[in-house]
Amino acid sequence: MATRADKRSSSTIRPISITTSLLSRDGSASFSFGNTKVICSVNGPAEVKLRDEKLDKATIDVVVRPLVGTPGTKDKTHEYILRSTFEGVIQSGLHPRTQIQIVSQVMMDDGSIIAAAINATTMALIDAGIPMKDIVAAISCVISKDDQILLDPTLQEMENVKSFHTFAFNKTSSSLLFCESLGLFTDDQYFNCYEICNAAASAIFEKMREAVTNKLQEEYHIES
Amino acid sequence: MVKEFESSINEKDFILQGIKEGLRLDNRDKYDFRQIGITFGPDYGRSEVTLGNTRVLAKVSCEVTRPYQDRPAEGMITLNTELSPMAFPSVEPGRPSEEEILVSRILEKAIKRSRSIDTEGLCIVANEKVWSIRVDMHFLDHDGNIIDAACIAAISALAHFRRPDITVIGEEVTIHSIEQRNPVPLSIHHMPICVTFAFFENGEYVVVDPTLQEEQIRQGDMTMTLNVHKEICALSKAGGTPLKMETIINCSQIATTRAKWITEQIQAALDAEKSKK
Amino acid sequence: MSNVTNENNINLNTAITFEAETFRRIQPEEYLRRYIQQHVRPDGRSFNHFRKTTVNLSCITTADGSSMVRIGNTTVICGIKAEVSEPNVNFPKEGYLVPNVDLSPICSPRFKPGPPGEQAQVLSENLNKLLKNSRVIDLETLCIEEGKAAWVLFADIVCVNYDGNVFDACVIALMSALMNVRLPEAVYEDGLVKATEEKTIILDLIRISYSASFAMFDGHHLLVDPNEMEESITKDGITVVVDETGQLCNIWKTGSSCSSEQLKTCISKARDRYADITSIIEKAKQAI
Amino acid sequence: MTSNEDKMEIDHEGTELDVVLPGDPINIARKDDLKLGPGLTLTQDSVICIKAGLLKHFNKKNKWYVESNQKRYIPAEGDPVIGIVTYKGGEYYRLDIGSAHQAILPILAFPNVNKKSRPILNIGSLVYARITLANKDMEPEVACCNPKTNKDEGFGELKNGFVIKCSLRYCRRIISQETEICSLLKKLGEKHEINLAIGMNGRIWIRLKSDDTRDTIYCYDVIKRAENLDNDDISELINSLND
Repeated sequence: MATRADKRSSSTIRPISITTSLLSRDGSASFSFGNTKVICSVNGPAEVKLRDEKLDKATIDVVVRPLVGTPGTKDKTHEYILRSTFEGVIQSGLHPRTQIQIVSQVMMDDGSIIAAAINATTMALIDAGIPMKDIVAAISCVISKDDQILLDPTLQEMENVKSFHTFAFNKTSSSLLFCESLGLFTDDQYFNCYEICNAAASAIFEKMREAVTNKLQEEYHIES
Repeated sequence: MVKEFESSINEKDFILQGIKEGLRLDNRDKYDFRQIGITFGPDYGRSEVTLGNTRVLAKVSCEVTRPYQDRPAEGMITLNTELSPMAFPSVEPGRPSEEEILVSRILEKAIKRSRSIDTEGLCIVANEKVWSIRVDMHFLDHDGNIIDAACIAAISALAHFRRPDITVIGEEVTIHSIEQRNPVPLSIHHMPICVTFAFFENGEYVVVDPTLQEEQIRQGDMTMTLNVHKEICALSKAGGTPLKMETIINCSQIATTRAKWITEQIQAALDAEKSKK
Repeated sequence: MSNVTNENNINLNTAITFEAETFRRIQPEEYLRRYIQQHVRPDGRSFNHFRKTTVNLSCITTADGSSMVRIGNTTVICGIKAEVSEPNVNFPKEGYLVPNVDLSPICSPRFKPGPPGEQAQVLSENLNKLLKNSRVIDLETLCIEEGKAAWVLFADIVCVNYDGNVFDACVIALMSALMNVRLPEAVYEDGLVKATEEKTIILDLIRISYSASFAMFDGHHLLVDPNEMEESITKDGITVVVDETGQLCNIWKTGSSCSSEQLKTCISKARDRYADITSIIEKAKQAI
Repeated sequence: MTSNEDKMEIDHEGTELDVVLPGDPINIARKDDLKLGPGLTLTQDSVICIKAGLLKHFNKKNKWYVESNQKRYIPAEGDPVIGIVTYKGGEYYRLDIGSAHQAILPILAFPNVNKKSRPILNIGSLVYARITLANKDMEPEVACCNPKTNKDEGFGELKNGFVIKCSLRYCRRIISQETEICSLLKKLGEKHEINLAIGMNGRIWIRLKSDDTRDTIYCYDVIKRAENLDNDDISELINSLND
């Protein structure tokens, strides 16, 4: 098992750190895989612009800001990914004619940005108390030149690889919500990555549960 | 488009009364700054500054480009200060608001026009290749005085930034990666620091580093940009109540002491970072 | 099929009965569900039936390579224009291939004039990533003189009529236009690029990949090649891109959840679709 | 502390933490006369949780709910709220109560008012009112008098003083008179005479009889700090008040 530059085995995730309620918005959270960090803030259900107003549900507005440079088509695609992934999960029918604004800001970029953004959005929505019928965790992996599946790649590990995959699963039925696979790969490789990332996603859900539990213990001052 | 949170008349009157009696909600003296927190990122040129609850991130990056025709031997510094809906909920992405124009103009004068960074040193091959330094400012949370926090973030990020080392043989330019040669810092002439004042009751009462609630009821504001050698780089007083000369001179005294204190804070954070490396 | 009178075959458990068109407008999802229950789609197609796809090549004389693709009513025109420019300082031996999708108000009232909207930007980004990651063309073959001059292929794709599944149409249009490109001989002499008059050089494409898109309805019905009405109800879906060897180049899935079996069926259907498209393109090639 | 139905009583069901995340299925033994409180919802046959927080239930009444905390207020009928007047119309005022839609305060919703003697409120003034109508499809409505007794019961305009912004849970804790916070407020009351108006929308209005700015800031600071302290810290805070 060729170990990687930072001595990780091929299927270990970089250390995850989650902090919530760090901004003055309704809900905010930061999620990081090692040196990749994304901060996400949620404001809502709040007043909506007349032209975006929907009569039966809340309008979900997503803004993604890159770390360097002005937002381009790459960030517009990330906005589309976040909105389509979370539109199915947020119970927007409970707050018609309102807007739920999600703003995601890249703080440190060391690979797997969209996966970190999806996890940060989940934690920010939980922090804001937005009603959801499920929560979403995402993880990326690459298939390196020598056909090895490396989980949670860093920026360096994403250069000249055979293919790059990002999966997002929901918690209850751990079925696939979002998937983006690029490069050249066979069916078996794809479904291998699917299984590995599915297992990794449940590990991330445990980390999320831990973060919520710690916060509640702090709030209710009960030592576990 | 979420309306900016408006406070009630009761709150406004109370804060104004407090300022008249020299009292502030967070028990600060009228000339005191809030707690400043500066953390540097794992990568070079990344600085996150918290000024009370106001939080700004500055990221510096560089690339090789062709110089402008009229300045063939000078590098370039570009500043991106787009207000993010994270800190300003009522901002429409795309259309810069009036506040954004004011903030970016003051920061432009403070960092670019004040010649704080030596642009001649950024030249690689005259009118062929020069370094273009880019500072991206991200406003994460706004509890008043976004300008001072942004200026501290930009200056500390520029001081913390290292660009790759290069060797030039005639036309040939080789850029060494960080592993090969340790990277080179930017040459910083001086550190311009912004100090913002808010004025109430036609300039009779002055407050330094106003919070968001104080900003909502101020009648005038002034931002002085100066460095530790007591030299004023820029002074922006955009409208608001007319001020007597004595007030401005009095403010400049306060500004110099505050600027010195802030520069010390930045220097301390930089030294702490260096010792950690 | 679409103006079926609702008296006879829609069971009358709902007390009020509507004219079909009003029912579609008020309850689009229910309208579609009624059809799906009968294993048919509102436009008469079965679940696995792609709309009639036609391609004709070099339909724009001023472009270096062009193609027009129609999938049912969705019509997309791709024109490739070659220009010369200086290669990127970090990749001196490589030219550029810049795809850009334009969803102008001509193709559907939902698009406003002005800068490209979110959908157009997402299409351009996904096309760009497809070309870059699955290496359709070796950019070094576009180099004229290392570090000095290289070909830039601007691939502008304009949607003329929007009726759903624009991504498939764009991919077919782009691939067929790339096959249709003819470049002049170009040589670099002290600062100047001389190009011969006649254009004969064909791009050697490493890989030709085509896509197939599916819409997921109520979690378990897979509708192939959704039209605009189906797309607006099911919102998102699955897109699978395969190349001539059957290898996967791209899988893109957004929106509601789906299982891995459904993904497997999509992949196999995408491979069948690949064969149909290549035969259509062959026919188009003889036609010029 | 057994809870009875009518008083809004937080049931201290032991200290074992039952943390739930959105999407967690809740297995409920007795299905008859099940009452689901905030944070839970019924899907086809099972009950799932839609908010993160602590799962609480009263087994006598088979009432389940999730206790969670947030900053954004969702109007609920009967809640006392503090609003800021943002629009003055002929028939009604419009109040910003921190929720998605602004609340409507009809002119007639004041005690013993008639067409002629109108209440005078201007833009930006603070109003303490009770929510009379709250529903997701309509703008919330508030009133400043109890229709049955036609008395203002403390509702109406709040003159000067200051507003503390805090989380919804803190307001619930204060209104439900949890012992520690009660004793803190009583202690504070001995030093300065304060009157408070607690809004369930995360706003607390505070005004000292002496109207002294320094003391008001002092009380503001004590109440704000008590939000994140636990019970024994609060008692420490109380002793520190004496000096």
